[in-house]
Amino acid sequence: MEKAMETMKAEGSHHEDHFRAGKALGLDHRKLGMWLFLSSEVMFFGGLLSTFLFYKVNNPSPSEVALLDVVLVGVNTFILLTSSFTVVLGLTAIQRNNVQGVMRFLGITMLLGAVFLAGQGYEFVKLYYEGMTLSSSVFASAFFTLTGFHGLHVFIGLIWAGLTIFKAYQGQYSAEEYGGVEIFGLYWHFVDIVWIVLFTLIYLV
Amino acid sequence: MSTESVELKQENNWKRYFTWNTDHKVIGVQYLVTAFAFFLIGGALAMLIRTELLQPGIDFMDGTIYNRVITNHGSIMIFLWIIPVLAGFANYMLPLMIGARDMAFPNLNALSFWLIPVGGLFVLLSFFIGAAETGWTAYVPLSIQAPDGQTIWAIGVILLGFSSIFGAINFVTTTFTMRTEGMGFLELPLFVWSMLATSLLILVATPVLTAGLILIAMDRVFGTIFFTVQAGGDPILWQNVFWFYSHPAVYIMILPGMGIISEVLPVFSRKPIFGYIAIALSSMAISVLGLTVWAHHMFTSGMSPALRVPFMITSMIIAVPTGIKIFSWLGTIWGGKLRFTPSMLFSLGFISMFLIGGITGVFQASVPFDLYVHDTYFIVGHLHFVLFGGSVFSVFSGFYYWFPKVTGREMNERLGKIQFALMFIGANLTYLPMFASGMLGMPRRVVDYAPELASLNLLTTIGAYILGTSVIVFFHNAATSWLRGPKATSNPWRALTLEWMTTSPPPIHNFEELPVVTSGPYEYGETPGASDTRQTLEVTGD
Amino acid sequence: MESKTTDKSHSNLIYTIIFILLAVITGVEVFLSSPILQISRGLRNTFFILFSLGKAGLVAAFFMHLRSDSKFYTYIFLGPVIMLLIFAYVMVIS
Amino acid sequence: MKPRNIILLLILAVILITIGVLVATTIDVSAILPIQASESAIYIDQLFRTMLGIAVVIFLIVEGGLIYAVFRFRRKRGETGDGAPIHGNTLLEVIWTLIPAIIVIVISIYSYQILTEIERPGVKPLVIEVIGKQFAWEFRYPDEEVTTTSLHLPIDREINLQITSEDVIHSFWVPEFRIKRDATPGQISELILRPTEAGTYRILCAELCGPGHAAMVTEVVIESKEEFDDWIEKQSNLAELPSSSPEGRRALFITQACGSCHTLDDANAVGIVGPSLNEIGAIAETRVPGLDAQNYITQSILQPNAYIVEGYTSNLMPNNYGERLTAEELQALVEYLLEQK
Repeated sequence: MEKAMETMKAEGSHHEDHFRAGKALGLDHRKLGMWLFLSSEVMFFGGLLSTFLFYKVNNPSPSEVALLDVVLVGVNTFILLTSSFTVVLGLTAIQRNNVQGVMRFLGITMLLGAVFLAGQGYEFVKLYYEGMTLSSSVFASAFFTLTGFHGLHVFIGLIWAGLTIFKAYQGQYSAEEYGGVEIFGLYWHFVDIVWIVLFTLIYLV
Repeated sequence: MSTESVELKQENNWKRYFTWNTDHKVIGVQYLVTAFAFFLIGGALAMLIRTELLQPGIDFMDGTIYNRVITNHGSIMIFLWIIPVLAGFANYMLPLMIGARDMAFPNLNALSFWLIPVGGLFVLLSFFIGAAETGWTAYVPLSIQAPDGQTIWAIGVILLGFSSIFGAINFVTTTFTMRTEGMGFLELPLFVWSMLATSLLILVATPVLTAGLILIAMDRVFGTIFFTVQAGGDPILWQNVFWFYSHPAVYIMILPGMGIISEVLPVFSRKPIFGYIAIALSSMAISVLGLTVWAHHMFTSGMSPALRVPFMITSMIIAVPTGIKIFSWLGTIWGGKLRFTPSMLFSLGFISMFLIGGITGVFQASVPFDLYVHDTYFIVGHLHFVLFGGSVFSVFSGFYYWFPKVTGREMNERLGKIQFALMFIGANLTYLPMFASGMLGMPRRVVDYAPELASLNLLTTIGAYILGTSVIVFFHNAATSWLRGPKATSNPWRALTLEWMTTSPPPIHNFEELPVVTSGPYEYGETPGASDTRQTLEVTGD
Repeated sequence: MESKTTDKSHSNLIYTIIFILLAVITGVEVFLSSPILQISRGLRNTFFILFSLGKAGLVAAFFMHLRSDSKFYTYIFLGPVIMLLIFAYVMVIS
Repeated sequence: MKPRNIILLLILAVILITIGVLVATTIDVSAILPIQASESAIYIDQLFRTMLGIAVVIFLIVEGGLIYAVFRFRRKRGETGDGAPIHGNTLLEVIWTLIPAIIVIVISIYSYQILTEIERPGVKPLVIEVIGKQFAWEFRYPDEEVTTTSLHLPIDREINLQITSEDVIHSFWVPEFRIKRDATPGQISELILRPTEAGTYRILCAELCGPGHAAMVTEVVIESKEEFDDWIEKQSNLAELPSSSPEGRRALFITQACGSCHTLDDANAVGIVGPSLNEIGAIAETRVPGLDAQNYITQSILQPNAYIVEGYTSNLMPNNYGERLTAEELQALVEYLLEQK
């Protein structure tokens, strides 16, 4: 999936302008493609989330809900939000032709993303030792699968961020051509949005 | 001109069909050939099934083997034949039809194709490694207790899902951003409209199946207990997730077919399509409505009774946009100057057979009647009328229609007509008796059945063999025509859509110079021989 | 890219404001979730839902530029979200 | 439109509607329908015939139009011109949008009425528990504490089947009742019916449940109240019989539900998953060289997969009878089977 996104980003530049005569609706094809992909990602998480909600409602497991550490995850949420913030800072940086800036900010994003994953890992291990495992209840199964796949998306985002930084380092981005950064941003913010929703539905409600 | 000949040399290099090639035309051919290969495999399995059912009693397959065969027949025909073959047409034709030089994301396009052989390999492997044997619906808990092949099968289907998602992203983006000058949304050929509707459907529905299959795989591999009933797992959950994709999948498989029909009928009736906007919008309506009907596959499950009625109503309403299409097609041929090429014959065959599939669909949408025929051969008959009489007929219609454009050669019309005759008779003989056998008490997916159903099943099997023969005729025709059929002109059917406004086969970048669209795609009969004047009009327009 | 034409709508100032908003809301959420407070479950959950929708909306509208970009992206994104709501609802009650 | 055409159109309409009405009411379609053995069957057949009537009319209109067009508008030899440039006709399009819409709405309402009819809960219904398992049906009459492998129902009495499954999803279907209901593990689904026609019919499994799916067949017997009471009486006595008596041994065979998979006339068992046990006493020793009848039967009960009779599938028979049966029960069962000559 990540590879596909890469190829999508790669394309546009290869096409001379006459390749896409009639830019209908003033849409940029890379952004449109990314949004379409995100819309299907909505449904992917939708499938897992509905499963989770279904079991949360029909087979509640209060003892395990009690194990969830809202404060820890709250901090983690804050970290992810911050990483989104640094992405947009990076975007404005490159829009002002500041290559160093975009590299620095995306670097911070990677760092924060890594911290988020570490936090999630810590949470999983903690829960595991407290007896909440993949097979301890349907609730637990759904919980680990849902948060796990979100974690996977964050991980993919990390790799992607790395590649974006590398491209920036190669000087592929500038005030005129910053599509790559923006596309990556869309993905990262989406993963952030998903977490905002999950945080509420899993830990708070 | 010299560049032309250079490109033609590249055109003739067959090796590129086995490489990571980003030309949408190469990818289109890769799609088509791969899909037809899987069509042969799936068809062979169908022949096995019908031979086993030729007479009552367990003849040469026991229950286990039989279940493996039907599982792979279903999976292959759906995920590796109809969906890819239609995507193949779209890959080849959609950019040409909107006057683009390629798809929006050529590399992503190549990826979507190459996922298919890989995913297909997994599905086939599942046949040999402990085998998936739960039907393509993979209902839990049966699919949890099934052998390892089930996991491999699930991985294969997930990969194929990614393939169609990436394809859908490409089609929508291409249609939105790469239309040539003057090609507004109301100048889009109806095939493009139908691909738009299909792609949106794929984008929304397919990921849900992916999620569901991941749940099954997790249960089987990582010991989660989503579907362990003793622990509170719920089998109905899987049915919701599965059908949320797999009912829309039916429209994913039929909408492009309807698009092809809407291209073919005007050309061979020499008449504008009747009710362009109605047909275009009905495609959209079907894809939106199609997302809200999935639970009609669960009327007999323990789902909450109150929910059945709303789902019955939405399912019934789907008949309205479908009816609009059928009547519009009738209106199109009405008063035309019909020319019965094989392509046209398959389109007419599509209408007459899809009609039966559609009507029986309304029957099943009615909850009480569904309580009767659900999971019986009535359903098998219905779905084959839709997917074979519908989708597959449209595939052949499109194949005969676009073959000259893709290969630069003409197909043998006589063999084509023989194939149509055999296929039309065979299909009806195969699937009509199924309605009766189902109502008389033949459940779906049985290796054995009550003796009194023998004669009906005999008919079905005979029909199936006729179908098999017709397919052989087709492959013979396609192969010989491709190798040494007469050279085709750039526009043998005097059609007006843009794919005909370039050479057959088209040059690497499709058009010497991008055509400018000055009139709709079906302006037949406007001025005598409009079709002749338009081509020049197009190319000089730029 | 057309977003260049609308640069003013995403300056660092706006981004910062949005970020602070998000951070504050998250803080409030964590605070509300503490069992010490005697708030009825229903009331608290409605707050949580509203908050998360607000946060998601802010990120989408400003960080992802939906506010300034073509409405098309918004439709493409919202369509599935609506489908998801229907699906989740049916699933949970069935 | 010319008045002549209008008249033609009207005549055509009248003909079509008459055909439709005939199909829906008088024409005999029993060739494709099993007999009606319950009230639900009567209702659903009504619905079917109504829909069939409408369907036939639509079918004739479309296919008729298609065939007419094919012959009437075929291109003449050497003709190259185009057809008339007609892009559509709003009135027509509105008509063929509205009429189908009305039709499906009517069908929906009608279907809803039928549904409420066939699912109206009965007064003091006879409650029977139906358990599906790979690959047999089991029926429990809670009041009489009777468990059987074939379903007996008193005629003209409200029946309430509580359907569930032990393992995977099955689906309880009697074509003569028309209706079916899935047997889903972990949940009980209710099926309401009112038998109206005495006789013996097949109970089928309509949901793929594994290798033995097609063979998961048993029978439902609809009989008069008296016959039913006698039968249930007999069943409830079986349990008490001592396994020393022949009847007791037969009772053991029945209560152990062997009959749900094996045919045995002596216990009027009709199962077809496994081989028939008629004359098993005679042929037992011929099956495996070196095993006499007694040992062969014992082995076949305790390790079913040790030897599979030609034409049958392994892993269908539970291999836990070692735990299920006491020593003397096993003894009695083997004895009973040896008597089957």
